Amino acid sequence: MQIPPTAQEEMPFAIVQGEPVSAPPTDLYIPPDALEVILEAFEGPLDLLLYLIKRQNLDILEIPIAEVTAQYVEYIEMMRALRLELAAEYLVMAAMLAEIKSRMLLPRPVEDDADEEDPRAELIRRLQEYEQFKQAAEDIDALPRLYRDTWPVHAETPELEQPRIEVPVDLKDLLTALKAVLARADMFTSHQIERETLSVRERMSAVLDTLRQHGGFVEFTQLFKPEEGRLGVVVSFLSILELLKAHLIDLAQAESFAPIYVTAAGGDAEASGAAVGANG
Amino acid sequence: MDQTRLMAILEAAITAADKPLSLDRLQRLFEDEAEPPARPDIVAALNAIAAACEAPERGIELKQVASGWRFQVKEAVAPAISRLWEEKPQKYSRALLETLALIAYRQPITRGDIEQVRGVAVSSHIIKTLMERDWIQVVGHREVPGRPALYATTKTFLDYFNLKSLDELPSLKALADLDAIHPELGLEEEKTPDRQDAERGDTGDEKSS
Amino acid sequence: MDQTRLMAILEAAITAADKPLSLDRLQRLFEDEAEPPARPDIVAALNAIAAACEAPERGIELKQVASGWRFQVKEAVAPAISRLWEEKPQKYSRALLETLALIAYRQPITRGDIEQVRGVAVSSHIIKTLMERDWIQVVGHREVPGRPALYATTKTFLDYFNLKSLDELPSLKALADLDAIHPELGLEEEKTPDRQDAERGDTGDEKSS
Repeated sequence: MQIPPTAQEEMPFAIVQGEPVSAPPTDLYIPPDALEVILEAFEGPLDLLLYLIKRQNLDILEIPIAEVTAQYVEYIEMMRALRLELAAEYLVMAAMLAEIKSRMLLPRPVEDDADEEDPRAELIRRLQEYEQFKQAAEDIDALPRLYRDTWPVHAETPELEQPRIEVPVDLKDLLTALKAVLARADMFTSHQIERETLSVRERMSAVLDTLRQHGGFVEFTQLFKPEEGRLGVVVSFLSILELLKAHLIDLAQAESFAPIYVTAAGGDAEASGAAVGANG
Repeated sequence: MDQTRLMAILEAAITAADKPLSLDRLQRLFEDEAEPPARPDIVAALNAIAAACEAPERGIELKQVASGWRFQVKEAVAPAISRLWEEKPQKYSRALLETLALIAYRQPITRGDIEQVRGVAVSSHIIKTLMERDWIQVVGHREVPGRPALYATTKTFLDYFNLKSLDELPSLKALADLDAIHPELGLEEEKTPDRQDAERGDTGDEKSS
Repeated sequence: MDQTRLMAILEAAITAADKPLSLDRLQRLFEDEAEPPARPDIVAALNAIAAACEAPERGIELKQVASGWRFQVKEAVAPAISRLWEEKPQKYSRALLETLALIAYRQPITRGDIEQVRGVAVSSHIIKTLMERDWIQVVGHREVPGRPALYATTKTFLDYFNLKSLDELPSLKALADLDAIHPELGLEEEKTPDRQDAERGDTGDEKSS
């Protein structure tokens, strides 16, 4: 598509068979090929009108309505003769021009002068406004633009340890969550939880953790810390019993009075179980 | 923190980020510092970096656009490196550019308003393209029958066209004063440029200091 | 072409490209020049750029990697800008908190146990998050088909919640009384999300102080 002239006639507005056409012949004979090119280049009736006016080096403010109308209509007629797709707006503009022309011919009563607008006024206003934005579009197109006139730049970052996102959690949130989930499930009743003191649960985890750290194999007595006192020992013992009951650990003893070993249940303890030689 | 290190961190952050970084965002980089730099320190460091880029052996410049600061290729060097990319930069049709211009200068604006000025229908394709590029957005609806969408430009649009704010758009060509030349025309209607100025005054809130 | 302009073009090309640029590729940038720079000139210019980046106020460096030259953030500055990619802490989902609560109160517990109580599947993401946070750990496996992991809370968990031991976790009875004691806390489950939103809003910004 050819870009129509931006300001005056200097630029060719069409290339016809390789020849630049800088202005249509004044007799309005335009080769059909050229006309098609021209029409494709117009953005609408205002654009075409603007072109017709500029072509004659005229100011928008001094539109010779009769002449411009005649030219405009000729273009339209040719377009129709060539059966070019013609937007309805072009016909509306033709009608508007014809109306302005007829109003211009009517004598204006002197006393009404103040109220009666020049019939061209509305057209001039629209042409000016259109011209303004036609120019603005060109200005925007001329702005330095990304990926045409400039590019954003980028540098790589060495592998970084991503800082862990520490989401704050309040203990109340935790309780609320627990309350909610318990409300949905009656698997846990509160008396059960209260009977199972948390310290036993905690110690169960601790025993399993100790086992894990020792390769799933630890001597029974190592799980007790005398410095914790009687209560501590009881809690540890209860937790070991609980774990046994849940089949989470096994106890092993090679012979009577030999040391008792605690092993993680199943696979983890296979090697250690073999070392002990027997399974209790 | 001394300016030397501040400059190094800012340069690294802005080049490593994949979007322009706002001053707020930059300031947040230093939240955990014992002595975080004050905003004016950051601005001073940015200016120092920008000044250093002006040296002729530098090929990039530090630029403030609508959504923040970014490094970009200097225009003087752009032609020399454009062959890095196989594809030619996209050309936009006049219809698209005129539609975009009307939205940029007259926002918020309906499709009907645009059609009135351009004198032709605005194709849905153009609006779709502009939306997909994230250059325009719907900011509301005019409360008239049909509730047509009101379009406005986005920060992405400003970023893309190297602008800090709508203020930086080229000024509209002044309309000839019809009354002065042809008083008999009686064109007392309000003048477009004034209205533009007033409207754009609202949006141009990100002036650089 | 003088070295000054050569440096500018090289800097622009390497920063604007999305991949490292090889010397061949860089040389091809100058194919159309009347006097294209020789390969040693390009290498010299690259070295000059690399040397300029060594200044302490620069945050990026020119680096030669296998496939060519690229700019990258200096190691010394990288930790300072790592926050760029840090997402704002999202609040934990109710599913995560419920999972954590069940692990705390019923440890050691398998994922299946948790799912049975909660009535829905526990996503791997939740377990992963809790493990990464070092609040839970695997303390063993239950000897049933599949050998599911047994989860328990950690010391880190106790520390975070200011507990000396799990004993100090409020009993479920206290939990039941929570509403009675603090009705204003609005601990009814329906209201939970709102409350968390409000709290998170505050905590998210507290870091800066």
